[in-house]
This record gives sequence, structure tokens and C-alpha cells, in this order.
Amino acid sequence: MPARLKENTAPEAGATELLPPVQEGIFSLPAAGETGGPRLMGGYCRACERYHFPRERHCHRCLGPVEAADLGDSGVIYSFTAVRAKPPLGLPQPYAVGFVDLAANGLRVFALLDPDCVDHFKIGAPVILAVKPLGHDGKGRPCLRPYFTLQQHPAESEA
Amino acid sequence: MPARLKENTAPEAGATELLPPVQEGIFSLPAAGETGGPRLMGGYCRACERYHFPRERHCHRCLGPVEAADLGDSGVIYSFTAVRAKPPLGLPQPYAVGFVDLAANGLRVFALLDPDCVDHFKIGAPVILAVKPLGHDGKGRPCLRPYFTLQQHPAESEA
Amino acid sequence: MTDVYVIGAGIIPFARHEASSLTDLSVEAAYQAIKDSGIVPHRIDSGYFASVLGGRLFGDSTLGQSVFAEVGISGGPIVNIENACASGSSAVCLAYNALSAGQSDYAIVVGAEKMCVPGLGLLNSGESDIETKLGLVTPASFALRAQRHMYEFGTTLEQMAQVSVKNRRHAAANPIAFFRQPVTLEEVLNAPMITDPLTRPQCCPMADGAAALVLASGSAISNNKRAIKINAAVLTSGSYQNPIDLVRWETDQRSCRLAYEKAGMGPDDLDLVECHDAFTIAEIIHYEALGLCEVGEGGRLVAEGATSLGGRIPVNVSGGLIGRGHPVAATGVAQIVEVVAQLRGEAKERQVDGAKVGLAHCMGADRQGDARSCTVAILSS
Amino acid sequence: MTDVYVIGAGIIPFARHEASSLTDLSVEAAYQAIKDSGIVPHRIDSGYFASVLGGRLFGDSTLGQSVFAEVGISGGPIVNIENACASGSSAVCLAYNALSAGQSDYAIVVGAEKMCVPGLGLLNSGESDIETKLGLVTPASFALRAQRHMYEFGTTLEQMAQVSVKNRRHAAANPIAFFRQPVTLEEVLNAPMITDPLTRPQCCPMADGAAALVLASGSAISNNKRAIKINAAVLTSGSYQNPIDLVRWETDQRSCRLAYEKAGMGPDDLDLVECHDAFTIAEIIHYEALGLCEVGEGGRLVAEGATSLGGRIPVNVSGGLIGRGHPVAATGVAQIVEVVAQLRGEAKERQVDGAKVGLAHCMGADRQGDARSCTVAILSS
Ligand SMILES: [Zn+2]
Ligand SMILES: [Zn+2]
Repeated sequence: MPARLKENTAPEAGATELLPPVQEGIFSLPAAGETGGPRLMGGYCRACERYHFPRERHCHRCLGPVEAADLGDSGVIYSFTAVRAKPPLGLPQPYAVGFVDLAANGLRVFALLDPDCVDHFKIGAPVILAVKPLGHDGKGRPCLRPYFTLQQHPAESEA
Repeated sequence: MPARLKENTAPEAGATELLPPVQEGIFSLPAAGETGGPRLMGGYCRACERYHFPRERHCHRCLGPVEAADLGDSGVIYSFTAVRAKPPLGLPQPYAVGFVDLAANGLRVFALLDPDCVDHFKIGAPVILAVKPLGHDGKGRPCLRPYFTLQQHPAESEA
Repeated sequence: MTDVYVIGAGIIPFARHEASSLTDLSVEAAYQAIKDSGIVPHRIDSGYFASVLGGRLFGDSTLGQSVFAEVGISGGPIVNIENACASGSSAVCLAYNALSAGQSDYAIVVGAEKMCVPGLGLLNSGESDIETKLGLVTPASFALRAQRHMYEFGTTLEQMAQVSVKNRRHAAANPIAFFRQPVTLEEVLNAPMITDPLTRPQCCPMADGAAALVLASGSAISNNKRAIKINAAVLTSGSYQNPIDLVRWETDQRSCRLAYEKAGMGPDDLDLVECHDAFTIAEIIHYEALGLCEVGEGGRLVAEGATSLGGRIPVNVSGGLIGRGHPVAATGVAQIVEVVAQLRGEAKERQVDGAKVGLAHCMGADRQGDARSCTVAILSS
Repeated sequence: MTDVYVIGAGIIPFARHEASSLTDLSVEAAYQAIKDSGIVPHRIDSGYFASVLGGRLFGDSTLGQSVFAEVGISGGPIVNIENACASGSSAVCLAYNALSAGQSDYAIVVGAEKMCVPGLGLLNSGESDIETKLGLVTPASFALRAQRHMYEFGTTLEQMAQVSVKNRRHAAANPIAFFRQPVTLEEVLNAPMITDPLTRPQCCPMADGAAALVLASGSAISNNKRAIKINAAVLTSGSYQNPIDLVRWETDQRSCRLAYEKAGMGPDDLDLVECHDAFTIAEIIHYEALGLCEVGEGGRLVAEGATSLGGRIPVNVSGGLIGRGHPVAATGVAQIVEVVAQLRGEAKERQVDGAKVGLAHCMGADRQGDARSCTVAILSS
């Protein structure tokens, strides 16, 4: 199992690969036996040469067809915050969210940030995509959520 | 206990006098020891000489003050229907509703009709007000509802 | 006042769309309407979105902004409208008003509903309403009219059932209709009773669905041969008179008169009508309010076939709410989508020959025996 | 275009109204506004009602029709509007548009919310939104702006906290405000953290409340000395640009520019501003969008006292959302009620001396770092 594809230790969460994503098509996981981590998935319009996240049904500019696009797995933090109030959707307390500027195409996307690093994020810090069971789908069912974690884990940087 | 103030036999409904009305102020019950049945209660604007049901907060015509008004306890059926689909608010299946022209002032009011007489209503039939525990308040709590029943009960008229 | 035209129309099948969200349904209808209009989405400078149950069932808010952004419309004024069964057509009226006043050049209107969900039950007029608390459900409010219509005018069970037979027959020719199978008079009469005297096929079915229109001001269209003019689009509300007359429906009659007056037309000018046949008796009463016949004669009008496709004044050739289904906020827009298709001569099997003028009529919610909202739009090719 | 005036204003205390229904709150505000206008209710020929949560929390529908009928307004066009936090002000814009186009003579607008109910939790932008699914709650969307504003411009925790101190001080003089007790800088900074760096007193409190306006077209008012002119009332939506700039907020800036342009005025013409301080950082960014200071200077502007009552350009002398409380759909109407009271010179203890021109600014909901709706109205005595 790749490092960035962690399994939740909570017994009710079940095996990661059996859980549905919080929304279809927003990330891809490596196939069995493949190396590498999850990739953020979005859309691309050939006519407009535009990437977007999440994938648009029709290109917002020309209403033409869009194709699935790999948006990479890394970026830098544009802004971040830790939510310390009672969390929605069964997320941890506290948890963190932010905007990440994707390295591959400059898109600025809203993202969950690693709840294990809540107090270590900085604007400009490089982050990398991970996926694990995090919270529920609004109906109490556990699901997979993509999130960005620090490329250099605080424990490592202190070591 | 007056004849038109029946207690529901369902054990969870509790004693009639302890149950709240489905909406405050739409009927009055005789005080302990008084004779007579329930009265439909509405409003009256002295300036406009208008009765209304339910009582308006402010007169709809002049926005002046309104006072509580006894709208009597009798009328005739203007129209009626039996609802045979799955009932809302814990009402019996089937139950009946209609518009009643009040004898006292000519107001045409929407009303529940006696679920025990569902198949005996006729346009023009004289009806009289009753109150009993009927259904719940939308949150599952039993409550009192006013309803009109036939002045001449079908069993009596057949006898 | 600037003239206002419909230049694009879109609609998705009215059905059970279990796998689709309310946004999914709405985006598809909006996409179709924009494609049909032939303009690029960013020229559309205002948006009107209608849904009744999105907030209640799905916790949605500002759904219009989501939907319109997904089809490339952003930046301009966008509002989300609720007006019960007349939500979609109320949105059309607001768009019409803004365009006719020169406040917008191109507007999009989407009406959408997702209501085939477990446990929704019969709709009412708001849970805090006194009538709801006293047991009023929407079918009952029309059953009360039916009972009275039968009593005063001798309207028969068979005449009412003929509305279902006609609209289900029409729906069978409409590819987006909820019901594609016709019903017989016997089937309608012998079906389970919902509320006396209305049997199940006399009550419109719930459905999921969405419909969309792109409107343009006269100054913005040029030589568009498929543009359909909106001659009038009026929105009214009930007067709640007491005593209310359940069969000589003042609000219904007043709204129709107002639309005729604004359009400078009358019932004789109409080639087709889409009206709010939520229940069979409603269509009969609307005939009378619209002046298609005298008050009390509506039952006979349908029975003699005058309102069938091929008749004197076809009503609900789309199938109406009874045949096409009734995704609440989508209905008022869908009616106009149908009128537009007819006036463009693009309605295929259900085309009314030579249709030049059509009317769409919609009503929403009950209060004290009256409607809380009523819309009437008149369009011409 | 006809001139449009506010001729009546009504508001109830923003508080926990546990024993009152949403209809109760709305009717009382509407009643006050009509009484204040001095006209009889049946002359009001159109109505606009705004609520965000009525359907979701109480199953309500067409609540505007119920509310307006209760104060004697019926028959005319009535619509129910939802546009998140800008619902009430969007309703004002629709009314303004209709009156300025001559489509109505008198309109009523009510914004109302009942949201002090158990278990509501933090608001989001719709449960089917991708950002909601990824954990976005409204305070976080503003915390992200705050973090960036601090990073780019050196805005300090103390400067942000000064917005709370100021607005709570203002609210203490407003009898309808949710909070009547001021707070100190230390109390704001040391309060529990909601989402970094926003502590609890930097987030507006939920409240129950309602506010109402009666609007009249210029042709319908005669010699009404208390009438307040609406010079502009604009409604926009986000452009959702990517990459979005969280601190140079394009939608905010564009909306303010548009209102100034329509009114033929600029920031120097203003005597007071009511803006959408849902969170302290929001007020700071709105200063910049409104041109009250340069971009990046908002923190210093509040710290130097320029936006306090008695300062160069008082902002949120009502207490704003932070002090008055935020019953979502009521807020946009309440802001204009405050501006009207100020321009009439009837604001008592919190009166801005010689106020002649005021601006009300409101925003609603998030999408991709942008606002889904924004309204700006400029009024003058
Ligand atoms: Zn494209
Ligand atoms: Zn009166």
C-alpha cells in the first residue's frame, strides 16, 4: 500500500479500497501493484486549452466536451486555516482546509489539508496529495476524501 | 363531559383536557361544569365590522386591532371530500375535510369533518362543532383538533 | 417596453432520475436551452432558478448560481425563486419583466425538481399553515372543487375522467413525458380513490425533471427565425375572498383576463393551451377561467373532444401535468417549452396544425380555498 | 426609469424568538413597515419575501403569500427569493427593478429568518457542493482570506479584532441588536478560536429576526418628507475566476464599482456604510472594495477609528452582522432599514451627524473562493 494511501484505523471504516470516494472522479488511486500515490483528477477542454477542478460536465467557456485530466499530485499552499469548531461530516476536530496552487497547471483549488498537520501549515509550503477515509458522506457512511499533506512532514523536518 | 368533546380511546393520547390544541385560539371548550359544546373562535375588527377565521393578528383590511370572536358552533357543508390516501399528521384513514358556511356570520371556513361519518356528508347538510384528540401535531405529539360532525348522526337518521 | 422572445428551450425527460442530483438535472436542461439558442453562454447576463424542494430535501441553497456557473453563466444578477407549483413560471415572469424593461439582454430560466424520494408524502401548503394543520393536502383542495362543480353544474365522473384519458393519450406522443401508456376511461374510473371523487390517474404524478428557457430582448435578437415572442407574462396571487367560490375561481379568472388584456388578445386568438391540470377538475375549471367555454361547461367541453389534439382548442397536447408528470418547479417552464415547440412547428407527432398563438397557465399552492400564485403567459410565432 | 423611494421601514429585535414562528416574525416587521409608510396595505401591489431556511427547517413554501396576506396585501405578484446571505437585499433589488421600470407603484419587501434551532450547525454553501463535501464551512472561507490578508499586507490580529470591538460598541446603542454588551480587544483576542485566526466574537452570531421595507415609485409618492431615494440597487454574482484572489476580491470590487456608476457617486459621497461583516476580515476587505481605503489598508483604517461612529466614514453603526446578529435573509433588508433611519435623522444615539448618503452592501455564499451573490444599494435623503 502506497504511503499516501492510508487506511483509517477505525474498525467501522473498512478497507480503503472498498470505500467510495466522497465524490466520483475527483481523484485516482494507483492500481494494484502500481507504484506512486493518488492523483487529483479534473477536466480539460481542448478547444479552450483550459484545465479545471472538479471536472466540468461541459466546458464553462464554450460548452464543448471536456475530458478527464490528471491534475498531478503536488502544489503549494496559497492559504490555509484550521477549523476548531465542531466539525461537519464527521471530520476530525480540529481539521484544516486551504487553497492549493497546483504545480502542474497553476489552478488554485480548494482542498482538505492533512488533519495530522493542523498546526504546521504555512503559506507557500509544498504539499502533496493523499487519500484516506476521512469523515462520512453526509449520511453517516464512511468515505474516501482527498487531502494535501506537507511534502516535508513536520516530524521529519524537526528530526 | 359534553357529548361533542370525546376522548380518544388510544391510551397514548392522554386526557383530552391535558392535550394542547393543534393551534392556540381556534376553539374554546366549555369550562368545568358548564354545559354546551366547543365553539369555533376567530377574530373581529370593529372598524371594518369583519369576522375572520382564524383570528388575524391585525385586521387585513385596515391593520387595526382585532378582538377574539365566538364564531358559533354550527353551519352547513359547502363542499366536502374524503381523503383515502395515506393521511398526514396521524389522521385516520380515511378522514374527511370540507368547507363549512358558518351559521352565525356566513364565513366559509376550511374544516376537518368527523372521520366517523366519512361516507355520510352531503353538500348543504347541517353540521356542528366538536373537538377531540385527532392525529398529532407534526412532531408526533397528540393534540386536539376541532372538526364538524353531522347535526343528525347517520345512525340516528336511519333509526 | 422592449419586446421579449424565447430563443432557446431545453427539457429533460420527466421521470425517476434516481442517480442524478437536482444540479445534474438542471445543468442538462440549461445546456440544451443554451445550445438551442445558438448564443455563447457568457452573453447571458441574468439568471432565474426555481426549485421548491431543494432546500427542504437536500439542504441546497443558491443552487441557481451552481447550475448557471456550470453552463458558463456568471457575474450577472441571479436569483432563486420559490412560488410552489408556479415557481418556474414565476421565474419566467421575473425574467420577462427585466428584459421588457431593458434591464437585461439575455436571461436564462431553469425550473427543476427532484422529488421522487422516499417518504415525501402528499404535498401541502406549508407545515405551519392552519389549513395544513387541519388536514388539507393538495388533492383534497381540488376534490372539494370537484364535488362542488358536480353539485352545481352536473359535471360527471366520466367527464372528469376524460381529462386523464386525453392527457395520457397526448403524453404517449411526448418523448419526455412521465407516462407513455394511455389509459381507458374504465381504468381511470376504477382506479384507487385518492380523495373523493379523484382517482389516482386523475392526480398528476410526482416526477424528477428540469426545463430551461433562454429569453432575449427584441433589441438583442436579429433575424432569428425560431424566436417566439412573449406577448404577455403575468404573475398574480390570490385574493382570499370570503366566502370563496370554489368553482367560479376569482383568482384564476382575474389572472387570465389580465394576460389577455396585456397581450391584446382573447380566447379566440389561441391555437393551443398548456394549463395547470394538477388534477382533472383543475383543467375543467381552467377552461372556464380561460374563456374556452362558459362557467359550468368545462366537463362537456372535454367530453366532446374540443380540447384534444385535432379539436377546436387543444389543451395540454404535451400530456399536461397528468401525463408529463409534475416536478413542481419544472412544470411552469416545461409548459412554455411545449408552447415554444408548437409555435416553432417542431412538435412532431403532437404538433397542433398551424399553431401561431399559445398560452401557458400555471398555479401554485392553496390558501383559504384560493391559489397563492397564478401565472399566465401568451406567446406567438 | 422612474425614481424609487423607501417610504416605510420595520424591524424586530434580532434575538432568540423561541416562541414565535417565522411567519410571526415576518408579519410583525411587515406591519411596522406599512404603518411607518402611512399607506393602506391594499395599495401595495407587489411583494418580495426572502428566507433561506424556511423550507429546510420548517417545510415552509410560499411563505411570502402567507405573510403578506396577513397584513392585507394580496392579488398582485408575490415571489419568494433565496440568495443565501444576500436573500433580503436581492429581494430589494427585484422590487427596485420593478418599480423603476414602472411595473409596480408600491412594493413590500420582507427578509426573515428563524435559525436559533437545535442542531443547525455551521452554515455551508449547499450540501451537494464539492467544497462543502471537502469540509468548507462559511467561517473557514473567510479565515482563508484573513490568513492571506495578514500574509500579504501585514494585517494584524489586533486590527481584525478592532472590527468586533467597534461593531459591538455600535450595537450597544441599537435597541434591536442581538448583542447589547460591548467587548474589549482582549476579550476578542482571547475568546475561543473558531477557525484560525477568527475567534468567536469575530464571527457574526446566528439570530432570529425580520426586517421589512415599503418601496414606492416616484410617481406614487407626493410630498413625503421621510421618503428616502434609492439611487442604485445592484445585484451581481461571482465570476469564479481561477486563480481566485482571496484578498483583491474581484466580485466585491466589481459590484461596488457598478453601484457607484449607476448612482453617479463615489466613496467620497458616502456618509455611512452598512456592509456585510459576517466576519471581521470581511469588513476589512469590503472597505477596500468600496474604495474607503487602498487595498491592503483596511486593517489600519479600522484601527485608526475612521470607521467608528464619529469617524471619517462610519461603517456598521447598527452593529453590523457581528453586533446586530445575522438572521440570514433578514440582514440585507435590515441594513437598508438602518441606512433609512440614518438618512431620516431618526437613529437617535447612533445617529451619524448630517448623514445624507448611505450605502448598504451584502454578500451571500461561497463558490470556488468567490461569492455567489453580492448586492450594493446606495440611498440618499
Ligand atoms: Zn471550452
Ligand atoms: Zn379592520
